[in-house]
Amino acid sequence: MTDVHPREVLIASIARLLDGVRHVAVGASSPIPAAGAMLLRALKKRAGAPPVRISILGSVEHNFFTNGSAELFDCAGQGRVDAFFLGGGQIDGQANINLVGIGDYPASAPRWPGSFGSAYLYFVVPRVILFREEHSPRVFVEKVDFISAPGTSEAGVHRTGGPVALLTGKALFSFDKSRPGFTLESLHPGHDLNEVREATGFAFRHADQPGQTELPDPATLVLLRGQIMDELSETYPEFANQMRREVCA
Amino acid sequence: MTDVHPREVLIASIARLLDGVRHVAVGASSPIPAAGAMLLRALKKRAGAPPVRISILGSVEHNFFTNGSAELFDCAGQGRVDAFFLGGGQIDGQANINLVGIGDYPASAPRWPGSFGSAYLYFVVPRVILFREEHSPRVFVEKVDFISAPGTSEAGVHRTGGPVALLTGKALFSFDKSRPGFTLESLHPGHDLNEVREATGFAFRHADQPGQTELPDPATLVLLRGQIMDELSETYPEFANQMRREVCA
Amino acid sequence: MDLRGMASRVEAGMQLALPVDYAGVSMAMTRALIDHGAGDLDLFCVPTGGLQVDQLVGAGLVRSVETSAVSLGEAGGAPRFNQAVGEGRIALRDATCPAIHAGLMAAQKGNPFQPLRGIIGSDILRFRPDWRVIDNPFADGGDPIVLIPAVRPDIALFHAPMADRQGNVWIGRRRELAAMAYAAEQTLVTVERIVDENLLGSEMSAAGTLPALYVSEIAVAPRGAWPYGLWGEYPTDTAEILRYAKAARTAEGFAEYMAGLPGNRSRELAR
Amino acid sequence: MDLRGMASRVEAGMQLALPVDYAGVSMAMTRALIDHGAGDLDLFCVPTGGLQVDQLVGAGLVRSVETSAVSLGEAGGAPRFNQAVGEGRIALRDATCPAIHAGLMAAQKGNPFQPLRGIIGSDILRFRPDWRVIDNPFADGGDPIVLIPAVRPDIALFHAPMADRQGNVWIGRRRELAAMAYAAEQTLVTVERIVDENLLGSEMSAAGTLPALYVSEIAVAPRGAWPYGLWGEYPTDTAEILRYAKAARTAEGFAEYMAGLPGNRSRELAR
Repeated sequence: MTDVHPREVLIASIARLLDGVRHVAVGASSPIPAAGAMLLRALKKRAGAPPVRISILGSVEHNFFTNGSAELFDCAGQGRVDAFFLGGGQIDGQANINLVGIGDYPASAPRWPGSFGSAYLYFVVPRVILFREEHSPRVFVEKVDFISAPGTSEAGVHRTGGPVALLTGKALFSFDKSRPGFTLESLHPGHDLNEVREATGFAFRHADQPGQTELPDPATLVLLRGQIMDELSETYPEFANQMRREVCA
Repeated sequence: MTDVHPREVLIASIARLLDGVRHVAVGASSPIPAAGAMLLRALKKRAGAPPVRISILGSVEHNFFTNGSAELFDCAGQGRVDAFFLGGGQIDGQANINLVGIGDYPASAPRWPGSFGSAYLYFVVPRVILFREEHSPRVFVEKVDFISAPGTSEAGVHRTGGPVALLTGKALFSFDKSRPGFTLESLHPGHDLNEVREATGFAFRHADQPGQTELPDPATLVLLRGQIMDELSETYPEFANQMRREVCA
Repeated sequence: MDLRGMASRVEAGMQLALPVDYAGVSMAMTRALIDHGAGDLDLFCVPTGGLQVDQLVGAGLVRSVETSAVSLGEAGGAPRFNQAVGEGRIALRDATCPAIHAGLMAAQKGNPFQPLRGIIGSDILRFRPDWRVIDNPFADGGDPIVLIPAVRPDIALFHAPMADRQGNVWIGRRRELAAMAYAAEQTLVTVERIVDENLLGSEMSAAGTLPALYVSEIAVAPRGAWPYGLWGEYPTDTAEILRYAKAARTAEGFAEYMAGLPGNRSRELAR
Repeated sequence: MDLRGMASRVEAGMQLALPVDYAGVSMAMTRALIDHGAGDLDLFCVPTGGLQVDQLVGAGLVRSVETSAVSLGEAGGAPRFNQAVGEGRIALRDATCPAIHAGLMAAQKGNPFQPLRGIIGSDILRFRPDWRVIDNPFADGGDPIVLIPAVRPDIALFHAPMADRQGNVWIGRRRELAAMAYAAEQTLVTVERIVDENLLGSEMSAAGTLPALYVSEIAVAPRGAWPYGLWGEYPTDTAEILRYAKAARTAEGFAEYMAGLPGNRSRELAR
């Protein structure tokens, strides 16, 4: 068994963050969140725990919806989606996310694709995990240029969901909506606090000596490198092949 | 060719009242309205005019909807249903209809089935034809005991539809929403003004010498007794058989 | 799961959503519900009720009925329902078909309400203090419009042709069944049969499939809509409904009819 | 009907509803629309846009885009769209997916608006003066909720596997296509093929069928979604989309790419 691959750390972290969900939805082109969800599903099945349902959007094979592209949002509005992943071209210290672009809206340059369903799902999915591999000051900013979806809402605004964690290529943060703000929970292997502070454009709480992100144990690694990569390759064949190459190298 | 059957007068009247519609919806267990719509469709086809579409609710064979029982109402709300038929246990001089029951609601006795979709369709279908074969003072009352759907609405209430005519076993009335009230247009063969006045619990306008309801011409009768009864018998076999027996008797 | 186990999901005081005559009524469960005996039920008819409502009312299990109509169709009025109404024994929440659908749609969307045109000036509205009228905020002033609050039934109950081993249910074009399931907390489905193929496995069958995500329990009940028909499967047994309509004119006739039904447990136990 | 005749239904200044990448994009009509040349179009993406939007923008036919996102998926940003946005050449109405669906649902129901949770505090709302926030009338006070006005596109345009000779179109489980058709004034559909059987003739095919009532015109266009895929028919030609993404980085590259497309009329005429 080789060393743990950085992406395996991310996948295992996601599986831990999802612990307890019954139904997780994963956006299109999100292989790492999908792999994390699949890992949780496999671990729960092995443990004889209640099943975990995964909906992968835009996938023909894993499309468990039959009412068109509105169904995900209806399903979330009904409280039937326990967890979802959001990212952003910019994410700020209040967990506001920007999927629209840089500069003065509407003439954003660069213009990114757009907000998709974030302005709704961020409000109604109880466990939203912010996931962005690139951990740099251009992504993690003091204040986003455009709020696609706000991290918190005023009292009196109906909100049953929101961000619980931020996972990056360097570290794992939790989010406290009462402050609001992020707290560094752990650093991934090979990264240190100074590096993360420099790469983060907003202030966050942290311990003096932050711990290391928990690594997958050998049994979990076997599952991840075998069954999970097999499952993943149905939807993300290129990602799975790349992972396999890098893990075996 | 035998004399014109009273129900043939009704069917031909309905076809005339529907002239110009593109899409008419017909409730379940409404063989005379259905036959009138089918007659119009056949006449239009013979004349090479634009086609007439007929949706018969509750029929498996003539179910052109695929979005459940809400679709009729959506379709009407979109302005895609040009004509519909409503009846009522009571109908009053303001064209209010009562499908709920007699006496003090909610303890109605007798209780009739209920309002179905009338409280919506009466508002959004441009050409609603009130049809009730029984013409008696217990049906046509001064004021209904329960307004399932009002005949007219105050200015400012969104209303793109409403009653245009009332067809009974004895006569044909038009409805004027500005008064509001009914006007006797014609008497069916065998009925006279005094009889209709006695059988009607509300006041209505009428000519001193009301004309007779227009009878179907021989070519129309041939169509009605042949093709239309064949089409009708797919959905209403017993009604079509009875008509055939009575016409041939 | 058997019908008895399924019926035990229903507790006294729950709200049950039930489909219209022709959409797939789980008549098999009517008898199981009566055997089970949970009462004080609030029935929500989507959008109208018939035999099932009449029998549950006749058995004394019903506290209220929200509906656009209750009838036995060609067999006339619903005798036990109509008598209970006349005697004031059940609470009535009269509606109109699209308002029923609107309440479910609000729940489906996670919304507190759904707007609906029409209704204004109807006595239906007068007796529905739970509905609201607001001025359309997009108009220049005036333009009243009704808002129907979300309806989230405890249980949606219906009968369908088939389910697969993954728990997906084929509902065809009867999409009000999906609307009921989206809106409800639990969805109980009886089916004619279980099929081996995955209903989501082909686009053709998937188009008419309610995903397992929305389905709590499935029980097999061949001819489970009888005496109602089931689209694509069997026609309505009109003679039987007429026989019921005649019998149920009196409470005694109703009791006798129900005791004689196939599947009646007390009768089966007595054999 | 041929594509050219269908394109002639589109007039300058019309609002066109277009489906998401994977739902059945009528790419065949993109080329016909560019040949036809009606401009000042308002595009309404259900709920996001891609290649078709980028090409119509690149061809200078677009006045505004209402969407939750525009991208080429794995091939990255939409180059002609992004450049037009940066230069302020098209009006943007940024939305979020369920708001797009809500606007269509309001139109489907004949309602002036549809409520929607979320959105409050988003800059999307700040730039949508056409949306309203009211206090939920069913709450005791407060509880703001967004109302999305009805969207009634002049034309809904999409591609589907098949239609029958009665004009019914099989859309499978892509029910957003039905929602577009319900809401729109006219619905133009390209299909892979015309089938002889009536799609409403069996409950299995009827479940995924959009009735002819909602369909204005149908044209046959084999592989009409290419380079997008069509569910149950063919996969996306990712290489071709990557080729486009690269070419369309500049206006010249875009023009060259479009001129070289199969089905381009100027090219065909030149043969």
